[in-house]
Amino acid sequence: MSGDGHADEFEPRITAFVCNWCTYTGADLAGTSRLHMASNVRIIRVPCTGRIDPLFIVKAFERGADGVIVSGCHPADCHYTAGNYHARRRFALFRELAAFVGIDPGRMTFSWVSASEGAKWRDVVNDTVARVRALGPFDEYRRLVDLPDASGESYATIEGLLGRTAP
Amino acid sequence: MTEPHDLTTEAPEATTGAPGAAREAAPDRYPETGAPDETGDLHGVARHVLAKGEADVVIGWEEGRRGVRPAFVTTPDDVERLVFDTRCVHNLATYLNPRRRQVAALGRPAVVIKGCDAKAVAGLLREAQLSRDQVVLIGVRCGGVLEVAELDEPADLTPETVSPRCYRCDNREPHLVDYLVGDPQAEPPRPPKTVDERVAELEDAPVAERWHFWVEEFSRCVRCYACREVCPLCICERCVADKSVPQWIDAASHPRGNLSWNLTRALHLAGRCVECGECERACPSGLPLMLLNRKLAQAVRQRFDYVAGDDPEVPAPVGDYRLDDAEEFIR
Amino acid sequence: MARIGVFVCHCGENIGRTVDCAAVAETLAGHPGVAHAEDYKYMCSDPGQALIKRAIIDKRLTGVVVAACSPHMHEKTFRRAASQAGLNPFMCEMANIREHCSWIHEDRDAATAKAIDTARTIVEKVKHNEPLQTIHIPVTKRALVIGGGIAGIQAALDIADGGHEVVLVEKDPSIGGHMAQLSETFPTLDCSQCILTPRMVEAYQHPNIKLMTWSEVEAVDGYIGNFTVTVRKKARSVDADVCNGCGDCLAACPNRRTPSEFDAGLGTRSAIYVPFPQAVPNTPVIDRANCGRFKAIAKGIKKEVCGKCAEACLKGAIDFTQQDELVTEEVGAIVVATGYQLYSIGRAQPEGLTGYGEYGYGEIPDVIDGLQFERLASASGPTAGELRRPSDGKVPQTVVFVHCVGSRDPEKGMAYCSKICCMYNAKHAMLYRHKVHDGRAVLFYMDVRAAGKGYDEFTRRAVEEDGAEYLRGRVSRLYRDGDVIKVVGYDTLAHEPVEIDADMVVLATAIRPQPGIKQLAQTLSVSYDEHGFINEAHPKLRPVETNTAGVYVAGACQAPRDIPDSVAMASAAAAKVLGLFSVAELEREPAVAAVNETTCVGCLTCQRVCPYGAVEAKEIRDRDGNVVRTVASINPGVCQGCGTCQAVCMSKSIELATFTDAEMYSEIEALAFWP
Amino acid sequence: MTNQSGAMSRSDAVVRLLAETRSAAARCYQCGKCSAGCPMVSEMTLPPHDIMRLTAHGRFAEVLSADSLWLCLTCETCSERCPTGTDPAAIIDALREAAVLDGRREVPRSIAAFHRSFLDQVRLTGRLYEAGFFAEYKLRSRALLDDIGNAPGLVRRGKLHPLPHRLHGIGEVRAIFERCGVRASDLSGAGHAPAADDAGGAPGGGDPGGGAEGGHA
Amino acid sequence: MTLAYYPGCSLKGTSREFEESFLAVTRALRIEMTEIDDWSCCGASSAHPISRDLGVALPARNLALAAEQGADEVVAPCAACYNRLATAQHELGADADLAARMPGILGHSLPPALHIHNVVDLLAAYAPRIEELVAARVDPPLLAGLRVAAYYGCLLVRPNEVTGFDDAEQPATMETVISAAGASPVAWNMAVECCGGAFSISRTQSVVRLGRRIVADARAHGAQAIAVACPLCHTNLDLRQAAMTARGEEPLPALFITDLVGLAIGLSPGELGLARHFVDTEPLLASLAAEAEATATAAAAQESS
Repeated sequence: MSGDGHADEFEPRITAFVCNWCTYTGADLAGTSRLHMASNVRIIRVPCTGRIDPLFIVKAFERGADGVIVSGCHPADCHYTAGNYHARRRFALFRELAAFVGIDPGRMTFSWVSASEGAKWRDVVNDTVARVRALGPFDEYRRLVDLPDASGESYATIEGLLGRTAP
Repeated sequence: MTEPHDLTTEAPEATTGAPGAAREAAPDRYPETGAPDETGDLHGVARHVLAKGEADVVIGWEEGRRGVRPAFVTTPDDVERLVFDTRCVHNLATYLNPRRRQVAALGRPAVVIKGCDAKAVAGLLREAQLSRDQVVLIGVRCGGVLEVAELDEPADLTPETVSPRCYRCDNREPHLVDYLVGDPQAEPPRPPKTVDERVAELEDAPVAERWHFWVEEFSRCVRCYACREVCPLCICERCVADKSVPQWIDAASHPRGNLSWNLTRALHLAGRCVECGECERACPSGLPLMLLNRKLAQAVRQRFDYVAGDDPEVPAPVGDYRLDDAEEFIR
Repeated sequence: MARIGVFVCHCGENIGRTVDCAAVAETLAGHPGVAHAEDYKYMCSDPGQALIKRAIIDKRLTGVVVAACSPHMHEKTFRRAASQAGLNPFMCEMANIREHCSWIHEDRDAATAKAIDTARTIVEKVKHNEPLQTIHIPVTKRALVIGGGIAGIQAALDIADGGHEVVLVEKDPSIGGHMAQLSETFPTLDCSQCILTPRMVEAYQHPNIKLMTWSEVEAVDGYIGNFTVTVRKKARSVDADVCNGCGDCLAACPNRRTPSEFDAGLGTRSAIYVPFPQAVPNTPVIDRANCGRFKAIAKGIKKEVCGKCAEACLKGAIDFTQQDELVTEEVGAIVVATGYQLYSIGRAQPEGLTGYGEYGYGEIPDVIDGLQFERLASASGPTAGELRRPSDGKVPQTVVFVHCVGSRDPEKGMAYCSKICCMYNAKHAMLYRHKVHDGRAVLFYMDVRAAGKGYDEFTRRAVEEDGAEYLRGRVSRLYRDGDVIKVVGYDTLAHEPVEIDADMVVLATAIRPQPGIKQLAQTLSVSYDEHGFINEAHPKLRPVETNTAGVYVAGACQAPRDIPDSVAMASAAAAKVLGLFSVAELEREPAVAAVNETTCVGCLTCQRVCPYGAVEAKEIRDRDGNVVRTVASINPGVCQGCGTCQAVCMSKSIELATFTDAEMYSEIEALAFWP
Repeated sequence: MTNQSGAMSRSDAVVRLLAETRSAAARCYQCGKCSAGCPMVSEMTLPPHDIMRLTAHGRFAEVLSADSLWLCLTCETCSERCPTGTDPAAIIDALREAAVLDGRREVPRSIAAFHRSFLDQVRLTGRLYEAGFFAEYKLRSRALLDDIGNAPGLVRRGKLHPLPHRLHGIGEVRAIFERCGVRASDLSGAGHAPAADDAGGAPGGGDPGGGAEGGHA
Repeated sequence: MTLAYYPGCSLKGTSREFEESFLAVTRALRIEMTEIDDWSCCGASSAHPISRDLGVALPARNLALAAEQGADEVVAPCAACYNRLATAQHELGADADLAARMPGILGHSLPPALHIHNVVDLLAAYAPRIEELVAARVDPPLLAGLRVAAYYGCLLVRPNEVTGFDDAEQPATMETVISAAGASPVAWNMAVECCGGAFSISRTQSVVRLGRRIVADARAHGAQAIAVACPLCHTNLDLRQAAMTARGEEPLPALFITDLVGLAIGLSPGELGLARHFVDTEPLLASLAAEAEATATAAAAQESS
């Protein structure tokens, strides 16, 4: 879908949670400066990175995202003085636990993008899309729900879910 | 992901280093309760507490039909029922959790607590679920407990039978106490594979393999929420897992719902969990929940220099921050 | 069942060029809950807004989604239109399909798909929006102006004339700022003191202005309309009420050698001093770092040293025991007008800047900067207006003025143009030629930037009437050779190297914000650029506001600026403040958090994370009055809507209006439709 | 400035070099500071900032044929003081390289002779064999009489070794020249007669009188 | 810390005295170093002006040899060689494509980053030992009161982000070495002006023009000698000074910084190869010795009275 990818290439779906005061405005600046970037990212605005709950990220993956971006104000620049400091601690722990349970950290980008860093936002978007495209679709997550298979059998075997033949 | 911090080689002092060191230096940390009253054995203290009316009920352990079980003694005569031995693995602090209305109904509690249990009490104090003057704490010196309570006779601890939680315990003589009973005990034996080693093993495995391991484990979770009910620090009236509008966590027990439930439970305990191991012990499906808690405890320790201890004055890292918190993972 | 209207804007062809707006409207028309969908060329135009209003009434819409530009641009416009049509404004949201979509993608299909997803996400959110009423909060109709230069004075006067109290805080002993140091000002060459002093006195005597000089802002809490500012009134060691400014103490002070900051280090002053004759207030200050008595105290010497100023003071106004005082001021708006400082070419440089080794790092005598030249030319200066060079007092026969020292020099860390140097360089050349008729004024320049009213004519006068020699080319090196300064340059118009023996060199050094501006900006939680200049809310449309509501900016602290612009900007900022104070109560976005007291267990983690202290513990009592439970409770007036409390609340018992869990969940849920 | 290596043909290398210098010179805003500080500017017809101007506007015919390119001392004063970071020294280096690759002949004879002789000696002996270098320079520059007076002083002071040093790794050095695409024939056709004001050799000043340095051997 | 010594072609030829002086002083200061075996020319004044690759490859070969011979630091007394070694290392670090091609060009693997010294920063590092030796000398300090102009030239300090040595406009390291040697450095204006470098024989009149300005400025500021740290500068200010001095003017001796240190710590002019200089240093040495003698006798007389 994005300009440079050729037709059959996997186009990752990236959900971005960005803070209204810095990164959202930075993305606006990227727009006014006509900085072209990949179109795989869907932005969800929050007042502050402090508002972003790890459940948002888990739900984004559950709803089909292949990658997630979380971005907000640089430390000391937060409009609410400390929201990004709390977010930094929260995501430090979430990221380690997610990696521990097998979610590739490459699927998550955490960044500070200020209102004047339109170019940095473009780079964050393009780099994340490229990285997640390399990782491929996050199918493992989508297959966690035991959808009835062709025969209508309601409980697929775990091996089926995990895409492995039975031992 | 940060490389696994190998605690196995950690000298005992180190783990007690951060919060413990302060303890030796300042014995007067507990002015309100004064020096623990060495009236000898558990029964003596229990009888004294009930007789003096310092508490309406003494929560301890007693012989049950199969092994030991929690006991609620309300009259001085019944104190003989109280026992303490290697089978007393339960964390009785869970009965101080305000959600347990039926225990609260028994009146002012006195509770017999091992070192790990004392940490849980400190957690409840930190989050204003309990005030220090509402409870009498009878500390017991502990040399480690078995992982299984349902034995007719107390067995000696062997590397195979000792509870994994006891290895390198930094609180074998609890400090947050009004009374302290029991003789000093030797260090518990080292289990064949410590929790840290199991965590390290998993961390060395490639991402996909870790994913498969956990999906397989979580697929066995039946969402009975025993882990939540047994945990002294799961204090919410209505858990987020029970919230249906919006339903952040799928109520159905398929692997996707179980993954978000277990992730959320572990994250809500990050920096609060005292690693008493009850959740893992209570889980009917045998999920290795301690690995999740241990992994987060390591991260909290490395990143925020905090180890859950039984000193309620030391603030938990949740809801706190430092200007120089590490941000190597942020662009 | 929600009845939502979706309005897709072409924005001329800004969106239409890369997004198929009709397709977006068509697709959204079929989305569950959407009762009306259409696209139009200019949604924000009057006909556009009329479309929305009519649709709301005709189709009884319960929500509106305008897929157009960034909410930062027109959210207010469309919410006002919606409320005029009877719809609660908070049921109207914008989907950003311009800055975040059409402007940054070329592929039409990809852009259209993204626009559809973005619009759908906001439609799902609006389904869960709740109608909200704006919060009315009281406004403390007092203003704080930080910085007593011409910008600060002008802002304070305008606000005070508007009938509101102003607290004017100035860190130096007197107001006046750098303008007080100037001899004459361009383009009219009228004497700086003559036009400035009346304003200073007016500010001093204005009943509505509370002047706090020798003071600095230490902490700012609260929010628009309700700031609590802590100001540190540094100890003057002189009782301002008793002192009548007679100056006997100044004469009695034995220490005459302290370099005077006002004279830019060329003149000296006593330890107890008044910066300049027309200082306002005319109350001296004891500079404790250079006063013998206080130096002794600092060394721990018990014996009382000196104290001559106290002896000389007939009114007994000197009070050595005076200590700093922390004063709290309640204000509704803040104007930052802290002004500028000149870049120094020395070796020691703040992070990111480099000194001028090729110009001698400021160690060559008689190489001075613009403010020092102003002091030499000023009648109240160290040389009483006679242009004598600092080293030996000789009248320089050849003076070289060097433009762009630091400015337009990315390698030294300042790529920007400082805007005012071309003008004051021409002025300096004229002043010099007026005072030394046979003197030679040589100016090394790259371009003369004189774009103000009467400005270019002013620089031409310097050339045509006052014989200023303009040589086009940057100076490569300055070095002292015997009694002269060798200026090594190249005249790029005459194509020849040039070497001038100058008696004195004046460097037009770059304009930089005041030291400490970054800490002040962080105290006000206002953003700043890499040099420390305060960031305006929008470079074109909101130049005097900052991204923190209630905090305005004026003068050179925002960017290099001359006096006319600074005064105009100060009046603009004052107008903004007066606009803010013109309403009885401030209307505030109802984006505040509220606690669900049934599920809250009172762990009060939310209280620990709230940066504004908006959370208190609240006791739930039964009929007999004994406490059943304690829960958290949020004061809607203080809460600023950051949402951190909701994120840390384990049981999700807190809901932040406009960003509730249901709304966030629905936005994420909407992305499941992503093909 | 990336540049050619053996593999790439010379004309491609020239095109790439000129393209790179042109884009690098675009940063220059003609402030003249490089020319102001250049020690050789008084002898140049095309001072550094003019070279930057012509390069930025792609007028390479004039730039590559300018003597001034070769009067540069590579003393880096211009790049050190350039406010925009254009690095004129590196651009002039690259322009000279393009001129050599392009086989340009407008090079002052003495300077062409110097570089050619210098590189020949290094290619032949691995080090600068000074005696051989002076001889070859004299022949190529036809400035036979220059410094003749100094020759005896040099020998007497033992500063002129008769024989070159035998370098073990001479093969490697020659391979380096070859792989860098530097040919012995480079600058061969170059070298015009010294311009009128270009005095060429030393003003005949020889040793200040034999007697003065009688002293120690 | 093993130090490799890269002499450079001029130190083996027209500037032999600089090597003699350098080796004598380093021996006296007990600085252990080993000459790089089979080093080759760094292409100083002619390689980089006509080919960037050659200008980097020739010095890089010597860096590779030094590294292969176990050194992690290199000293190149000649400022031109020092500049070329530093530039080669800097370019290889900055330009990935060049670094990738270099092993193929050299026939050696890419040299690791070495710490490259010039003679001034090496001596400055040993200043305390110099002061020790000067103090330990029995006879009176020879250089007391000698006014010296410290001349850096261009290649030591520029381009500064490559050499990283001292300040590009107002360096001071050589002054500290001169003071350590007991002489007194003079404040003057031509410390970093270029002396004409490689044009010594190909465009001598430019060298004479530039050199005249430098010597005149040194003399005007009271210098009795000019201290240099580069054989090219020395040739231009020593051999060419005859053409620069007007009638009746006394030429100003051009001494290597190592000569000053050598004399101060008691090495003889012979060991330092002073006889090889064109501008005779004899008169200066004689007057210094006489002065030293006078002060010694005065001090002795004063002591005995």
